[in-house]
Amino acid sequence: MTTQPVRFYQVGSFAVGNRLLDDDGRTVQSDPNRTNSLDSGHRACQGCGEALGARYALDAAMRASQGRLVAVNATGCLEVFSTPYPETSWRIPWLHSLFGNAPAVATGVAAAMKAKGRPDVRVVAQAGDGGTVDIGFGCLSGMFERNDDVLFICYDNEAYMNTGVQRSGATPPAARTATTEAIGSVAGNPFGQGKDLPRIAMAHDVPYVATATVADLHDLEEKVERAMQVHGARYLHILVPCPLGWGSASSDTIRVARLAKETGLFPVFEAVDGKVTGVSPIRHRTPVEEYLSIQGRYAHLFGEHPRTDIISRIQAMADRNIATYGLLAEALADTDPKGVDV
Amino acid sequence: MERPFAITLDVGSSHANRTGSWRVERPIYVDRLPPCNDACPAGEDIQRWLYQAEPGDYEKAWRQLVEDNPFPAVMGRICYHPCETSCNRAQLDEAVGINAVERFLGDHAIERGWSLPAAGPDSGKRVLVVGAGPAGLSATYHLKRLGHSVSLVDSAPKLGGMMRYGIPAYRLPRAVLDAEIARIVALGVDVVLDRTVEDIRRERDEGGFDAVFLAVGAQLGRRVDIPAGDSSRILDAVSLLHQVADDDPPMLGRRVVVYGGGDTALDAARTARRLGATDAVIVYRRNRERMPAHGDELEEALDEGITVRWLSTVNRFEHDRLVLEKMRLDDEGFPQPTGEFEELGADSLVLALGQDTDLSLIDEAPNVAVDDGVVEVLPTMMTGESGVFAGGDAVPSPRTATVAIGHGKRAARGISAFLSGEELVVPVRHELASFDRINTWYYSDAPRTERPELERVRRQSTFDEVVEGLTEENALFEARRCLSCGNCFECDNCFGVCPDNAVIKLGPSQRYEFDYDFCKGCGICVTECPCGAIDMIPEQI
Amino acid sequence: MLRQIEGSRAVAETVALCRPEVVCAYPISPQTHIIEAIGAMVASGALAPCEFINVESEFAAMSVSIGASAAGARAYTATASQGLLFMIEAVYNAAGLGLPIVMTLANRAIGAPINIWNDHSDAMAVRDSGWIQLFAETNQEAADLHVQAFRLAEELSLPVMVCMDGFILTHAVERVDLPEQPQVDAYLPPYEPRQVLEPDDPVSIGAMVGPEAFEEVRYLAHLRQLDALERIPAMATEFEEVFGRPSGALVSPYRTEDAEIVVIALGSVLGTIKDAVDARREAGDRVGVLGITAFRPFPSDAVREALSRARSVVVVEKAFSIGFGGVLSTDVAMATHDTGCTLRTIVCGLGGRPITRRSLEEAFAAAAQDELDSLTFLDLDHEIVERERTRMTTTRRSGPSAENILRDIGTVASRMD
Amino acid sequence: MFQVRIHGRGGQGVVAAAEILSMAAFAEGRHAQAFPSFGSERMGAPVVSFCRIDDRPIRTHEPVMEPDALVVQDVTLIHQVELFAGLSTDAYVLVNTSRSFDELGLGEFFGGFHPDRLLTCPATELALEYLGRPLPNAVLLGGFAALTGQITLDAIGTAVRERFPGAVGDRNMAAAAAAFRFVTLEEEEMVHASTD
Repeated sequence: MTTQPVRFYQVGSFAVGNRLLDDDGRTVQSDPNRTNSLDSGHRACQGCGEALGARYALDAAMRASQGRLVAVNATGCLEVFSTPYPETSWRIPWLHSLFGNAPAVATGVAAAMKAKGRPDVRVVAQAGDGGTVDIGFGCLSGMFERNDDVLFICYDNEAYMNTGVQRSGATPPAARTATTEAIGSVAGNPFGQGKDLPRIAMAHDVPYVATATVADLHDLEEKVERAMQVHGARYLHILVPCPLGWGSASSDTIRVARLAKETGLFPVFEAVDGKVTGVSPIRHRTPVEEYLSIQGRYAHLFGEHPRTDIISRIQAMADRNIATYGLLAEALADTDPKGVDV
Repeated sequence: MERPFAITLDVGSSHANRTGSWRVERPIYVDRLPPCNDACPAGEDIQRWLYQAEPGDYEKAWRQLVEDNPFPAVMGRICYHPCETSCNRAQLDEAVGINAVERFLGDHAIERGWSLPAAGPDSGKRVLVVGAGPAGLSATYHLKRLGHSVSLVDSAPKLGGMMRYGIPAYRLPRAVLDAEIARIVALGVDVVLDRTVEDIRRERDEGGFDAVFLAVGAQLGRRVDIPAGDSSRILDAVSLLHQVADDDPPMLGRRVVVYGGGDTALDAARTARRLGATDAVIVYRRNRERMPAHGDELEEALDEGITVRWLSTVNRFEHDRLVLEKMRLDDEGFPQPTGEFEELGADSLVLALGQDTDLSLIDEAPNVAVDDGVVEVLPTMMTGESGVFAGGDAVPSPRTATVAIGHGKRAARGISAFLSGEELVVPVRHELASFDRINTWYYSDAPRTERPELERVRRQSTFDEVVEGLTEENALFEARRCLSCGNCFECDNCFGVCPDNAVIKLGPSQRYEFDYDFCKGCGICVTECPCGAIDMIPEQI
Repeated sequence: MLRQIEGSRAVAETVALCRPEVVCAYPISPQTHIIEAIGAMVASGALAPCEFINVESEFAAMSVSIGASAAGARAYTATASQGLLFMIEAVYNAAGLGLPIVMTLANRAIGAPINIWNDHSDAMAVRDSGWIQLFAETNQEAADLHVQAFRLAEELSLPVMVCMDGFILTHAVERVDLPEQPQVDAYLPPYEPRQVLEPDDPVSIGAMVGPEAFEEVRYLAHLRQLDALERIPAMATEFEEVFGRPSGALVSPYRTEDAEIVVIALGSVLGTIKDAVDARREAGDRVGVLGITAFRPFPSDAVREALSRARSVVVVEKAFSIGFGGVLSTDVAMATHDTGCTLRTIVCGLGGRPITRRSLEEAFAAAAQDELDSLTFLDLDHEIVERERTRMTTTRRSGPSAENILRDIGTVASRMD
Repeated sequence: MFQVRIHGRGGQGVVAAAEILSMAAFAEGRHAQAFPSFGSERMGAPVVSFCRIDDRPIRTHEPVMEPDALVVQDVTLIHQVELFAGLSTDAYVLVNTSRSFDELGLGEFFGGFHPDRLLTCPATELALEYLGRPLPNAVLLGGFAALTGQITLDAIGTAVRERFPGAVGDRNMAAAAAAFRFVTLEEEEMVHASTD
């Protein structure tokens, strides 16, 4: 019988699972035997994007490394909510040292494995945006420059959430935090130059750099898979909404992340050896208002006297991303589906 | 070696922390009524058989389908598919081509020679079914499955009723009709043809039947008194279609005018074209918006070159020309005469002004209440006369084959309950699965696969089938466009998106359950469920 | 094998014999020669398997060591002064996690004013970090202590810092009897971690510990350091059996048997002190010396024991707690509070100021006459101090003191004004 | 214990000189201790290094305050640093120059010293002749051996070859030997002069 690829409509290209696919074609998360690297019982807030992102990424890394994985963790929400004595939620070997040294500690683990002749054991380092773009930046740059065999994952929730939502180098303009209150002429975080870690990583010419969100599991898992196929310093930047810090509904965590991508505010792309090799295009272009208005941290932009001036500046940022990365290209989503043949 | 105190912790220890206690709302899985199922007059579980068709298990899908309707191939051709009209996907891109998939399954079953489920164990009860149209045949099928023996009586020489004598072959090839009827008869039915029942009570008592189902349809074409010359040729659409079905088409001439605005009028006009008429003109007293005929039927007719004189009535027929009076619609939308007249050349006039039911067979059954020419029935389809049931065009309802088939099923169940002296239990309907509960993101954008049509020219001159079916590929394609509104289809989203791993996957077709020990009640699963099969309810605190 | 060799080189070659698997390097005087030498040995393949990593900061150096040690590798690094302070957060962390890292500290002053020369301010700054701190008197001892340090660290799951005076020892070319590989292998068993990152047996290391257990964790670390008080002498004995020479101890007494005055000090200055003490003995003073090899854990009992017959103790320190006085003195005072002997502190050698035998002799003589102040700054130029004090009282914007003083002593050209 | 202080500038191998001297002493089975005056090493900066030689272990780590011998690798230093601090009149002094002490204007200063312990030696010229580079340190050690008799030329040779393996060592050794001969001749002349 002639077979033609039939795109999977009902289950969609974007759902976690797909009953018409055979097991190895499915996402790691659809597998009942997934590792659950970050296990139940952790103390993350309801709807925590970071908890979700961490399990997504590490489960995928576990599959890619056939379970030979060691994780290093910077101080932050993820560390605090996952390992309060006497309970740990990690099902994989895990080490927490300090806030600013996760990349270096991971380098040490990788070096140890190399010296001990254990090439099978792969090393992941993970930190929040503070531990990545701010206090851990020096160590991270060193790790990149030496091209140490570590996959560094930044779970970006755009502020210091663990300490009570203070501004970080990754906090976007106009966002309200505990240290950039929505008062005064410049309400919220002032517009700056930003600290584009993925680009900075690319400037180190490391073999693999990618961004992802918790809203597109397939994309995220494929990137982890690809990252694990290479050796050397690799960087994965995952946007993980924080209901508490962003003032969004706990049930909207994935929706918010999806909008960040669909507005163009968070470009999702992939770079090999310092060159952008692929972007995940916008499927339904969305104005930034739709993204901003469902987050309490931007509430001051709306209400009685909407700050259309600021909103349009933010829209301009989105438009610049769309232009820079070509985010409106022919939607790959439907040309690269979780398809099945009949 | 003993591990350092407190600094080093063992795997799995966090399970001691039952985060479920944080919850103020809990998610629960629900099943909702998909709009397609809700709209199907035959009561088909459309969503389920689409779901079964998706992996390519056509027999399973077909068997699911014929649970409710023994005529997939017929329905796939002549049903006006209200399911598609109500399909949620229409609000996303276009409705799922349910009817096309149904026809594919029906044809597939005929090719493979699949037979209907066998008759049920003999109940010892005998039921008389009068009329072998869609209602009668459907009732027969369901009665057989319930174990009753059936005598099926019809005045026509062949089974099928209006499916055969009212619907032209170019819409419903006879081979298809015969095949699906044969499957029912094969269940063991006592068929009596060319016999008209005159007195239902006598028939029942002499035949010793325990119950009767009247499905006599509406066979009498309505006539109106139109002044006409002797030579003028006037006939009604029902007879025209009937004679064509009997391969004894009447002479209509070159110019045929059809008077009426229903589907029958369109069938008559399109049939006239195929019988050789160069001009086939429909005269209708209202405008297009108020025309009862189904839209796509009209489209196909216009494609074939049929023309329509809107807002016109036939005043008189003078041997080779009609005098039409122009009408206008009043505020209530009723046509009012204008006193303006025009002429229209015509060799024959076909009246398609609706049909009436011949109820003479219940003259001796005074308990059977009749109103406006049709029989009054209870929800069980039983008439005022105990043990006498009725359905199809003979009862108040839209006169379509699908409705009739639904009547047949419901009547069969009513009769069965009556025979066993039980109360007919109608299953409770779930809440409707509305579009606003759908998370459309997860469904890829996909246009509907249109059924290819024969070249218009061929179609005009022959009775070949107008609309071809789907290939297997695009049937699957179409089936997979179903959103599975309101019912879990195991996409694993809830299992995947839970930050607390509080969803347990129970395995293929077992769906999932929540682990309330750890579910914090964040509600992400609810937001991200594509088909809206999860609700959030307050915790009892 | 006897060698006339630079102290740094001797330490580097000895560390290499200990088969470290991960070594981190970040340059800072005066430890740089050690790391350079190890790097060369790794590059030449003389030391293998070993990962030699040039990191971007001392903070990273200690962090990489933490990761390596937690992954079951024998980890080593070296630093000094500002470098130690820059890594101090990780220094505490390594001890808190109980990771047996060995680090050489080439003792050096801490700025400002920036100063690359030797004193003990850096070691004192991390005295409470939970590391074991051993002080070497000679390059021979510096080399030998590293062999013992790895074994001690790994037995107790505690990091060990071997302190050697910057330049004075690190850059001094002296006779050293270098250990042989078979000896080291016989003395130092392979590293068997108490906790390790292993996919086959996953654990979480570095959990967050609240009030309910933190004090216990700290107390347990304290007990492990107390265990070291038992293990250090035992290891020294075994060391002598294997290597045929005495090396390492909690304390090293010299002529204390009948001493009325006991001088206590850390590190290389002990040699000069011994010369001075011999001289005072000839002059009739009953002086002895007690070198402290193990500063942390502090050998209070051994100190009390050595001072049992002394009436007076003089602590010679290369560091002091500004606004208070001696640091080592405080520990000695605690250890001897019930012995009734008087305690005097001599602060000297800050920022590399030469400690001359002559000055020490004078101080000891004064001590013998009970004429030594309780806190003495050796060879302090009071005139310069007074001049700056005056300057500060007379003019508000008196300028930076360090530069003023340099101008006073004519080391830099005077300001054009 | 015999204590030596060597003065020069960064880049002239002042530290290496003390180190080689200590290695030479070690080669003769004696105890020795060499160390620099610790500064941030930069080309041209005044540098001092020290060496102690003894028959028993050397414990002290103080700088050499009262040297028994002074080696000046760079004559331009004589008016800058306190070059002769702590110097007793019994000390040996070896200065790298082709000029005499009188020509250097030091005749008066050294009046009370033993003339046979004072010597200038054109080490840089010898270095240029033998090594092709102005590195006077090894050369001066040859002179030092001849002047002080504290160490044999052979021991210097052993140390130089250990410090500079191969041809470089050989050439340095040749230069040192030349300096040794030069100093021996000067000494002999001085003896004749005094006996005449």
